[in-house]
Amino acid sequence: MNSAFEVPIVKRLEPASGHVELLVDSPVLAQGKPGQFCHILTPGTLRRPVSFSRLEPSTGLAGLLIQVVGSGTRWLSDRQVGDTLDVLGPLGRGFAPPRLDRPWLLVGGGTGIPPIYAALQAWRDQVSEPVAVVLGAKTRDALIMVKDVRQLGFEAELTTDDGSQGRIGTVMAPVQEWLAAHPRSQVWACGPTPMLRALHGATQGLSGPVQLALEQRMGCGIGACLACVVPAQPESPDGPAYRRVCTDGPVFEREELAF
Amino acid sequence: MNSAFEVPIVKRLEPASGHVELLVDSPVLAQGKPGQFCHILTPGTLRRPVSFSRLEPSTGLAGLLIQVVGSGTRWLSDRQVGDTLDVLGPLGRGFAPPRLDRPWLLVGGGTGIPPIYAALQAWRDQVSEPVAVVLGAKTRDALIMVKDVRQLGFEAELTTDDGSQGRIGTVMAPVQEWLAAHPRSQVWACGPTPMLRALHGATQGLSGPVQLALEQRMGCGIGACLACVVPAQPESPDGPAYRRVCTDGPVFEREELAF
Amino acid sequence: MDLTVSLPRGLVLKNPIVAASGTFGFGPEYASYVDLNRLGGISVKGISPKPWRGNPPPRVWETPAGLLNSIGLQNPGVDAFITDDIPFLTGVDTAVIANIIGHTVEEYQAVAKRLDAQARIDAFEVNISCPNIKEGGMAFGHDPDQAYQVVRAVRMVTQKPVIVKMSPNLEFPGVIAKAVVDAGADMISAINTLVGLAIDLKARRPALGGGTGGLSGPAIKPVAVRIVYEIASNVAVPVIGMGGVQSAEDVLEFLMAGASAVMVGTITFQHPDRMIRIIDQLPDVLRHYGFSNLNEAVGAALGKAGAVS
Amino acid sequence: MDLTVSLPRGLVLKNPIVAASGTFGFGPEYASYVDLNRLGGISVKGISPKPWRGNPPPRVWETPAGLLNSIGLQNPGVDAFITDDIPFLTGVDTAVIANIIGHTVEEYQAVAKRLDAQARIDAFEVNISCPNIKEGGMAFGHDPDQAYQVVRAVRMVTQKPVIVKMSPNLEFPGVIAKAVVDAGADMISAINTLVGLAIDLKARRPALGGGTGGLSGPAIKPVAVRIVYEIASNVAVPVIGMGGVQSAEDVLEFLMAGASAVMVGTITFQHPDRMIRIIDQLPDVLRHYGFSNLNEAVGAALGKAGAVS
Ligand SMILES: Cc1cc2nc3c(=O)[nH]c(=O)nc-3n(C[C@H](O)[C@H](O)[C@H](O)COP(=O)(O)OP(=O)(O)OC[C@H]3O[C@@H](n4cnc5c(N)ncnc54)[C@H](O)[C@@H]3O)c2cc1C
Ligand SMILES: Cc1cc2nc3c(=O)[nH]c(=O)nc-3n(C[C@H](O)[C@H](O)[C@H](O)COP(=O)(O)OP(=O)(O)OC[C@H]3O[C@@H](n4cnc5c(N)ncnc54)[C@H](O)[C@@H]3O)c2cc1C
Ligand SMILES: Cc1cc2nc3c(=O)[nH]c(=O)nc-3n(C[C@H](O)[C@H](O)[C@H](O)COP(=O)(O)O)c2cc1C
Ligand SMILES: Cc1cc2nc3c(=O)[nH]c(=O)nc-3n(C[C@H](O)[C@H](O)[C@H](O)COP(=O)(O)O)c2cc1C
Ligand code: FES
Ligand code: FES
Repeated sequence: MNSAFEVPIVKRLEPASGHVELLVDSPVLAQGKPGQFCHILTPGTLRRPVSFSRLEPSTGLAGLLIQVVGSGTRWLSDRQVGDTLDVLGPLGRGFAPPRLDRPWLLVGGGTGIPPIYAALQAWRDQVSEPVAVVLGAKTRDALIMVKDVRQLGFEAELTTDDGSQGRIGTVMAPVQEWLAAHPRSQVWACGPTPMLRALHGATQGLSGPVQLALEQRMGCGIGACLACVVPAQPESPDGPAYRRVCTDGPVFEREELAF
Repeated sequence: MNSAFEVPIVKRLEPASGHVELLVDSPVLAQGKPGQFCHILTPGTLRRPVSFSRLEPSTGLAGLLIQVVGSGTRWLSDRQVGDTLDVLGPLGRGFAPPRLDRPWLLVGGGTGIPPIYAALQAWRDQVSEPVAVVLGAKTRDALIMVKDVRQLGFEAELTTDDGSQGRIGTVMAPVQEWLAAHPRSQVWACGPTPMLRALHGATQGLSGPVQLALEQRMGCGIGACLACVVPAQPESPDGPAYRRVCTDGPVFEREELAF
Repeated sequence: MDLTVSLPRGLVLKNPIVAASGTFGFGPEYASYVDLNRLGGISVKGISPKPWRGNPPPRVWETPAGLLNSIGLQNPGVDAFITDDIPFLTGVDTAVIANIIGHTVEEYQAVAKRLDAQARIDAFEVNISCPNIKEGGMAFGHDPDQAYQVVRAVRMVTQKPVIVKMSPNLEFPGVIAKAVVDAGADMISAINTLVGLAIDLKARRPALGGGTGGLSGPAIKPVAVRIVYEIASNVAVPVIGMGGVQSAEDVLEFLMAGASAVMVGTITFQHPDRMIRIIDQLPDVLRHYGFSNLNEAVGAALGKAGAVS
Repeated sequence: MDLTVSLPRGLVLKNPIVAASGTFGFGPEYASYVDLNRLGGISVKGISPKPWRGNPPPRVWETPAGLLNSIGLQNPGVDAFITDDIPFLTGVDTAVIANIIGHTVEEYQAVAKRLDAQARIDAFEVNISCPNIKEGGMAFGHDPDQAYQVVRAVRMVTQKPVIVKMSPNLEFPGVIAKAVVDAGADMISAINTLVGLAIDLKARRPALGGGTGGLSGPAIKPVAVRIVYEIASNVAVPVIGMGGVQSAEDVLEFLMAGASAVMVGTITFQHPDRMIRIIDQLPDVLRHYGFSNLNEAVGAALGKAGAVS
């Protein structure tokens, strides 16, 4: 039987201002898949969903990289080594692993970068085709885990809205260029909704699989309350169907969504 | 201008099971009078009123002796040396000091004992007539501050409901005996409502002043909300008038009350 | 201590703790977190004759000690429920309560009729109090005549126990309670959520996709206890209380206010197994407050004037 | 940033933060904790023609993120208010709002008439929404005709601004709001407390001496924001919002929901000077959310469909 359980924090990093990464010692969580998340108890009425930023099944470590945006993430960012977190997880549908015969395109925006890193970490030995990693954020400060990605041996193309690091603008310019050059790519992406919407458009007609990891406000986190829905296919005359980010996602195939 | 202020805890004692005494370093509070209280911020929606158990104006220390009965007192009992408390105080009307020409009778029941101790501590140099101190509680465990009272040089007559220490029964037996022998006594008392009601009855017609310190659930603690009332004189045809424990009390003259 | 609760028309709960509708899916979702066989019962997600899409997201928003939701009763409809969920529930040893919803009297009746034939359904909970849909839902619960019609229609097609779930967004819950009892309700459950609204300051809009939402959680407990107390004082049928239950003490508070059982909702999102802990602790809490069995506690505070010490 | 609020009939507040009636006495109680001159205004404790005794204690009880009270409008009556309190208030530079109560239409009118002559009273707040008294009080606020009568009677005896304080224990606050505006109300304040009840488990009785009580504090904020939003959407007069305000962000939430000013109550018991902190922080919070002045924020979330990202 599953249950909420306590995991100890064994390392606390401050990768950028307003961001904290907590490494927890939990073989159960470390078995998670990139794109999956855990649902963490905070003082509020609801748990907070946070994706895995790292998954190290061999050492039993999992990472949670949190950007402070409100009361719950502030509380999380104040946790210290030795404290424990009360978590449900690993939850949800993660990224499908790469097909060996297609180029890779991984796109991460802001707090969508950590799951992309986790995917690269998990799949780094499976590279057989060209790989592009595009990471974007509003400003240089929010462009997290760039070093970690490079340490895995991947190049990363960077963008910031204000040009404070990498190319100025969104991830879409390098993405479009790559797709033009590598139309058979498979795509994984995680980031803010506008970015995913743009990618959804830009990948129309692509032959390879496109996997988009979404966010939505959550209640239960395990499929029971229908809080966390996003508009999905099939659209009916009344409008789109609604599917759950917590169990049907967070990762959806492009075709499943109705942006 | 007054305000809520933070006072550091400099000593933490556990005088009996389920009881904690916190000594705080606060010249302002230490200027308080026995019978006064402070209103302490806890995680709940309301502050918690706690009487002074000690007042040492010379060292700037004040004591707060708390019996754990619910969430707020549990939280208070978990505070440690070095933590601070957010308090309003000293608040309310304290005990009037002794008249020199009358015997003293001080009666404390349960958590009503600390203010009695604070009074003895403040007035110990003013004794010129016979003094009786009667302390009662349900059981031996709740008979707090007995040693402290004795250390001040006072004898204390003890009672417990179950006879586990002192005489079996309530404080009323020794009280009645003393009053029979010393009808000119002045009386100070603090304790549960039934005890005060019994004292109110037993002191009818006494020539000396009788001061009773009451408890009531409080809102503001400073006289604004009219939450903390007790039935008082003058009774009208509709029933008693209501007066505020926080500012008209906690200490009332016997004649002011309508039990 | 025996925690069994015997309710009208043979409805028996192993204990007074029932999962509240809409917070516990159809059962399987929490099955890997909670031993369902230990629960007093499960009130499943509201079921309509045809699938309902529900409201646009976002559908939840946190408030002080509370939760606003605007799910809008998304559900796959009664046919899918029978095909996909009843088989699972058949393997579970707890009371199953079908929460039913409709836009019209006929729709409520249609669901009840379909499910009456299902042996696994132990009782109906007629939801005339959902604040999150435009037609039907709460409207039925606000008018004694309409409330009567809906309950009457359901009563006509089933001999199973009928519970009617009441709205707190009423001036006189007692009036509606009497109407539904006249119409044949065997029990009343209360309360559904309070209508609330929050603003997303950044977006400068109501935070929920549906605009207003239903407020649940500890914040509403005093309102819930008041309504349970009022209903229990006014009608003779058993009441199932809910609204903000977090602990066995909260359960006791509802029992003393006149509830025969309670439902537990929002807290499950924080603590999936809290209902089990409550069941485990309830006997000790009852004893601690001087009750030697469950029934003694039911209504123990009813008819007592306010406390003056 | 200029925080001045200009309201009908020349009522001007220095800033939108007003102490809520019943939580701030008549002014002097908090005078040694708060610089009263910094407040936007003070709504004094409800005033009746003759002294009222109020309800039996206990009168307050803590609930999750909330407070139940059953004060029962204890007050010394309008004569004592004029003799004992107006002189103090005359020395204070803030708007003084007289909250008035009565058992009958005539009683409301009598208080208004007496106080109309007092230069220090800047406005009236007609309380037709107190849940803690048997006759009058909330009853007037639940019936559009009676609400109309009371407000009309007050309107007839004063040219000062008249605010009407609304109950949240209503199905359709918009209906009452319209009735009182028709009767001549210049503004509406909302909300008064929700009816609630708690059980004292040890005593096996309702915890408050009055039985039921009024629920206030952060717990009720979503209900309050909903009602302010609804009233502001339905009537053209300014609304003064309240219910659970703790921070400048909460103030902004009420403003965006359509309130022109807010009242602050329960939190003052925890933090006597919180209103001052809110006043100090409000300009930064407005700027943070992109508003360059106070008026821009008022109603900024009105008429916006629910958010879909
Ligand atoms: C599947 C998933 C994975 C996520 N992974 C990460 C991650 O790896 N790192 C990270 O920093 N953030 C991540 N987020 C976003 C994170 O959950 C929110 O930032 C966080 O819940 C905000 O909580 P708060 O109390 O600080 O903010 P508040 O705004 O005070 O939160 C109020 C409520 O809104 C919800 N909420 C607010 N923002 C979001 C959001 N963007 N998505 C969902 N719910 C939200 C909160 O959970 C809470 O219930 C993820 C969200 C989802 C759904
Ligand atoms: C003037 C005064 C002086 C006091 N002095 C002391 C003291 O020196 N030592 C001590 O241990 N206790 C004292 N008390 C009682 C103390 O305030 C309560 O025990 C305490 O508030 C209980 O809080 P809780 O959260 O633990 O209990 P809960 O029962 O969870 O509290 C719930 C609410 O009820 C109120 N409440 C509960 N019991 C009482 C009570 N007996 N009197 C007033 N309000 C109550 C709480 O303040 C709170 O608002 C005093 C009370 C008053 C009025
Ligand atoms: C997310 C959510 C969905 C709900 N859906 C339903 C529903 O489908 N039918 C129903 O009768 N009540 C529904 N409710 C109301 C609950 O059953 C319950 O009445 C309410 O939440 C109060 O209990 P609580 O405070 O323990 O959650 C829902 C509540 C929540 C929080
Ligand atoms: C102890 C107390 C006494 C109150 N007395 C009155 C009153 O006399 N007149 C009135 O109109 N409202 C009264 N109220 C209601 C408040 O003015 C306010 O409407 C309500 O508490 C919601 O605001 P809050 O959550 O900020 O406290 C009282 C509230 C409390 C807590
Ligand atoms: S959060 Fe409850 S279904 Fe997804
Ligand atoms: S506690 Fe507010 S008047 Fe005494």
